Amino acid sequence: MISSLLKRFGIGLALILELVLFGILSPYFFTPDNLLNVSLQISITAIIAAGMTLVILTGGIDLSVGSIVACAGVLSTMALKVDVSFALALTFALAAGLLLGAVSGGVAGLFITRFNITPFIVTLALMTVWRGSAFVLTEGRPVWELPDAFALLGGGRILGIPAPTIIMVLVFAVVHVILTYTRFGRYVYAVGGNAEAARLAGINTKRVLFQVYIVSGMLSAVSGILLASRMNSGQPNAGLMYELDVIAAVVVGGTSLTGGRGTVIGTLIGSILIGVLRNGLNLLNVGSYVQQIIVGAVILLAVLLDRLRA
Amino acid sequence: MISSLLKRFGIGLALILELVLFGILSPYFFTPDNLLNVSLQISITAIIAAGMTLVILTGGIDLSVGSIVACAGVLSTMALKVDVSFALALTFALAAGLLLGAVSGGVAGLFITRFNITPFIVTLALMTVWRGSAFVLTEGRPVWELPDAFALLGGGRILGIPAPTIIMVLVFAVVHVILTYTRFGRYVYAVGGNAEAARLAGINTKRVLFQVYIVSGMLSAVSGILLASRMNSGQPNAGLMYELDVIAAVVVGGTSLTGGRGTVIGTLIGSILIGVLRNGLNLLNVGSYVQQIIVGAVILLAVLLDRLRA
Amino acid sequence: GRSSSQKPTKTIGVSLLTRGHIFYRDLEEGLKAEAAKNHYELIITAAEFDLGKQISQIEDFVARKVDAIIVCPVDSKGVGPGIKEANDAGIPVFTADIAAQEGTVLSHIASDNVAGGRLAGEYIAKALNGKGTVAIINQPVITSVLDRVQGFREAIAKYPGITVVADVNGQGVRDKALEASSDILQSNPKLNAIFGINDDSALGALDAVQQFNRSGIVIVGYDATPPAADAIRKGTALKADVVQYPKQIGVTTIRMIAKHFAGETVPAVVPVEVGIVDQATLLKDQPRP
Amino acid sequence: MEGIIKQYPGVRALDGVSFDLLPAEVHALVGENGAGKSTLMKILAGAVAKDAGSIQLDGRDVQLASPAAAQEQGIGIIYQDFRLVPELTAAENILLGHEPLRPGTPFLDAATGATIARELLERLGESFEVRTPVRDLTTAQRQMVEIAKALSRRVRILVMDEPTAPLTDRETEHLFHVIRTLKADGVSIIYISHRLEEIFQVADRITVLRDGAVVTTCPAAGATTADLIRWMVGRTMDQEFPSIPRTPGDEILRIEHLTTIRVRDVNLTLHRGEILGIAGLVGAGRSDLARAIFGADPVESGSILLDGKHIAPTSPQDAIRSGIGLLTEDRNNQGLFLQRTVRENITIADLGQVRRGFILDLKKEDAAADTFVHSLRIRPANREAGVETLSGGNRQKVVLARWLYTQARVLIFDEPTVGIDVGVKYEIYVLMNELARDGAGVIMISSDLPELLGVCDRIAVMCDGRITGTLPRADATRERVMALATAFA
Ligand SMILES: Nc1ncnc2c1ncn2[C@@H]1O[C@H](COP(=O)(O)OP(=O)(O)OP(=O)(O)O)[C@@H](O)[C@H]1O
Ligand SMILES: Nc1ncnc2c1ncn2[C@@H]1O[C@H](COP(=O)(O)OP(=O)(O)OP(=O)(O)O)[C@@H](O)[C@H]1O
Ligand SMILES: [Mg+2]
Ligand SMILES: [Mg+2]
Repeated sequence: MISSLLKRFGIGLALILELVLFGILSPYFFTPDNLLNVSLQISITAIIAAGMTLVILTGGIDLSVGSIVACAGVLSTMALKVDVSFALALTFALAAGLLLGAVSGGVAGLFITRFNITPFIVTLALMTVWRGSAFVLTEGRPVWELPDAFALLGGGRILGIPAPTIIMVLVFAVVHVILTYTRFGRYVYAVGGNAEAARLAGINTKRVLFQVYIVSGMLSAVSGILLASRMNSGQPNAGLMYELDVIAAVVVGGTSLTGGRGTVIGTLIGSILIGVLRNGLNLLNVGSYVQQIIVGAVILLAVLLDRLRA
Repeated sequence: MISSLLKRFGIGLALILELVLFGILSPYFFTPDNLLNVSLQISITAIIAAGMTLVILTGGIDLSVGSIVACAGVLSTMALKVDVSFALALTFALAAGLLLGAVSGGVAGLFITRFNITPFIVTLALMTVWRGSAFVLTEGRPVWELPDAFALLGGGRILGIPAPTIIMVLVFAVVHVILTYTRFGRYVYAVGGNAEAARLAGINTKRVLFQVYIVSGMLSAVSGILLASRMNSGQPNAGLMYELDVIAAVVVGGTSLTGGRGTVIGTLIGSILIGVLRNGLNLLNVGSYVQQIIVGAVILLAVLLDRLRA
Repeated sequence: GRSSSQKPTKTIGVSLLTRGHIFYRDLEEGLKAEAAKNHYELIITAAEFDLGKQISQIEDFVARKVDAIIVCPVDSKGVGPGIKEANDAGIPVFTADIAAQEGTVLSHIASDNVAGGRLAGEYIAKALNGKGTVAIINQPVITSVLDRVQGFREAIAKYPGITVVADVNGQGVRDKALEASSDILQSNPKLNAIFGINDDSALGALDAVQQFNRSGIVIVGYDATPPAADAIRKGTALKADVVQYPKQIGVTTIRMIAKHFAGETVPAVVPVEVGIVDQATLLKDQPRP
Repeated sequence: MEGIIKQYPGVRALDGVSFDLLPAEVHALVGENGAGKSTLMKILAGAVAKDAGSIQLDGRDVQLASPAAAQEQGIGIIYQDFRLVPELTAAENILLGHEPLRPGTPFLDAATGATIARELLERLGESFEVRTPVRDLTTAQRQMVEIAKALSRRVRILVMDEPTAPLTDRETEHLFHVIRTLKADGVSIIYISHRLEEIFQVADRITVLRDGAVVTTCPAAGATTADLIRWMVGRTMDQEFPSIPRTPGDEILRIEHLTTIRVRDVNLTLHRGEILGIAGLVGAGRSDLARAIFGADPVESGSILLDGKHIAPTSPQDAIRSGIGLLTEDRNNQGLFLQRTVRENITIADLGQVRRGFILDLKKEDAAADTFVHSLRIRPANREAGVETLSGGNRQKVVLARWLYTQARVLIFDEPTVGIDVGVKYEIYVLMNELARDGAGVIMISSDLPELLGVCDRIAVMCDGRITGTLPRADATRERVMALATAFA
């Protein structure tokens, strides 16, 4: 009975268990305010995780995402301070942030496809490069005194739902459609499943790889801009260790690190599982050291559950 | 000419270039004191990198090493404070630290072989678990007021050469012999090259995996104890981000992250390359932000050089 | 606001900057001790230098409808939106150690980092008789540290005979500080003094100085945690420490909150004493507040 | 193709090969292992870059710089080793790279895709579910997917690199039928095979390659098997199967009521000095039986007796210790360590032989490896060559060498001659005979019926996981074996 439930729902079931548990343990958990709050908190890393899913499906990895969050946030807030009309400055800001994400993805794609260097190392190097750049650009101090309107991006609400939550849902919907219903999506799976087979089938595997890293870089930049807006400042040390959280969410969501297998819906569930865990532990007043231990254990358990299903 | 040099020496040539460059740029670089200093600094991460090489050769990864450094350091310094004779306390200390390393490796091995969970996630979870444990055990405070004699482990010198440097050389010699001249070493390559073929060739692949993670855990613990000795205290925040430094050293040293290909001598060279880079940049008083950018770029360049060779 | 509630116990949410440093452990202890006296429940979290995380924590508190929030901001400006959310929910916010520059904060309880840095600079200048070279073991990614270094450099600038020859990142932890200090000892054979932006940095520098048998170097640290105080007492190269009184900051913060709950008005800024200690003062066994 | 040259490190794979193909002809390409057949075809398919030479299509020079470029010119290829994506379904693999879209949208049309795939497979006489992931298909089914994939594009030239290697007679027949239909439609086909009798069934012309050069191109009608062998090998071979006198002795292996997920109640005996063949259609469960005996798959019930003693190997390690060896059918995925050297691949299953204490005696290992490189004529004759650089046939020899080296008492060969040239095939038969003569028991699983009939003392036939009959060599005929193989079909 349990095993058949497991087979059908796997990680979703783990999430439900978690929700029920926190619902029982904390009276604050199921308040509308808290649920919106959780969705807002999850949105930042989940948006990155959507891009990371594509990267991991091709059998790659992107460790640079957290640093892109910082560097894109810093760049766009700096652009925002250019002395032009707010609309123009905002355009600059978005362009600057997204461009950084695209450039980072492009550089990663270049080294990975052209020079055949393993994604782990390429993106590890980019991670330190962008982090260093964020600090060099700001001399370690946050960029602040931003126009108030900028805060709307990350802090605004539409029908009571936070803007980042809405953006997250859109991103996941689009990525899901791409993966399931387009050639590009199919090629992502093919490249991850067997790159040589994909190449011989006439697929431009290099282009596919380029594209997924650019998508990952740009979605990280989107997160970086939203985060900067939520903090109303550009923080050079934003997004520290996001890469690990994001990868954990993707893998907990059932995507295989060897590529070729997984779904972005799984990633959404994985992101929620981890985000809810953090929120619930905070609500329950669990100390931060013990939280670390619990989060580690739950990640293991969740993946275990998923494995027992197969 | 350059390309033929490259072909024969690859990453070694990069290291030589680096040494020459720093020798020219800084008058302090080639002083005996500084060379011993570099060797001492490298030793801590290089010892871990030797174990990591085995793990990566099997196609795995171990993200828990930095946290093991902290947790083993904390555990052994706590054991050292047990009120018995120093010799006995030291025995406890070493046993406690090494045991933690072995247990961590064993747990990783268990989840990886028994439940078939990807090493990245298993060791990521262990990373947060051990880091959290180090903080829980110490309540965030360093363990200090240790017997002075403990400092000899990491601070002692034999014929003027620091003890950790000697231990590092021994570790590399042993791992090199194991990889090249023993059955176990051959199995490590086989498992990393093709796990299914290895199983069908009569290799107990699970045991091999267990063993490499235990070795990696224990060598991390050795580093953790040496580091604690150098600081004469157990620091719960020691070894932060070591995992990335160590993996970079292994890959820069020519070991393939997909397993089956690489040498531990390459890892030693990779460790030296990165260690010397950090030292040299500090000697030249390069700002820490810019250092990050340079380190990232050099890692990319070094791997690129190695790739062009092939 | 909600503070007039008649509940016998109050719940207070705390978002520390980190729990990786003794300073905040002490601050936390002060909070806990004083909260226990008042029968308040504390929910203590730590942002670990991640502003996004800190804002999440504050939001969690708001969702839980705590009675007051204490924040040690990761960033003075960046924490603003979080504080504003608490303001909107009518929850009083207090900051400890690091000030917030946006949102409404009832009271800020802290010692001044710039002043602390100045104290360290002046101590070193005096010890060197206004002449020599100094290095900084820095962690230039934290605002409060940038302030300390700023104060330190301001003080040193008054002595043209003293130059800052190196400024390296020890990441605020002892192992990394040890490595960075080892390197600068090599490139500066005649180094006279080192300023560590916290005690882990200063102790890492001390480890390096001892391991390379360098004499005549004056190290000054920050926070006077027990291991550092011990090293100073023993007459090592670590000569002095700027002291903040983190426990006192914690205690004072809870006292301010209690005052507020009692309907009293609280001052906008509550300064907590900063000082500098050396071997002489420590050996007098000056009781710590 | 004119003057094609391809140099690999240390090997000149193609040394000025010229090759021409007429419209609507079946042109066979034959040659020893490593002669350069696959390399030539990969160049034609844009998968490998040539060093020199030119390629003309309809008299025009063409640049085939990528697989996509070759596909555009109407060149299709079925690769010797599978090039499928295991995670995708059969239909998805078949249409990979040119998926049908819903008209006027960028979205995939899965239903149409499945229909196309199903029709293609039906043409090949297959009816398995096209939505099955390829990783769940049998070797033969994968081959059918590979063929369907090539047929799914409008091709003018179709290269088939050993398409029948994993197929049995029945599927081969279907394939030939398809080839004839294609030819009638004007498609030119290049056909590579080591099964020479097939060549004469389908080919119009034959080109023989040796050591990267063309020996001859001639009409199929005029040539004989003996001619082909002489051109390929450079010498004559009097007989196809060796006759080495040996006398089966006492029983060495007995299988009783062995049952696994896909093997049902199998009883079998094997004698010392005997070669026992196992025949059956693809998917009959022969490989599963072998894996069960070897401890590679779990056994549900039944017993295995070696020399009268019960053994219950729960891992290949156990089986090897008891003296059983298994040469798997999928050498690339289940046999070889492609990144490692020939030497390491040979000795890996029995390093005990070169161990002194904890340390491996590398000199002794070198000598052992050299022996096999020499005796099996592995090309290039370099024990330090990476296995990934070897041609298909030479790779097979390396795996073979591994099991010869372990000196197993019971050796199971699963499709040992797949992709092996006639010369080497003969050598393998000789080796099996010698092993048996020296007292080992040999089981040979093969889909090549003539080979089973020519080599084995007895042939057990499987169908649907069961043994449907065992025929002594004297009674075994193609018809009787086929009747047993289709007992439940
Ligand atoms: N990637 C490679 N690197 C180095 N050498 C190679 C590579 N691929 C093939 N070769 C060599 O080129 C030669 C021709 O190989 P090819 O695969 O074309 O042979 P083949 O005629 O198809 O043989 P078989 O019948 O065994 O499939 C062989 O000597 C082989 O070792
Ligand atoms: N439900 C299934 N899931 C996965 N694989 C299956 C399933 N059913 C059958 N198979 C495949 O069928 C095969 C059983 O036939 P086996 O390979 O043993 O037959 P064989 O006679 O050796 O044929 P072949 O020549 O194809 O190997 C298994 O190898 C397996 O791959
Ligand atoms: Mg071939
Ligand atoms: Mg088979």
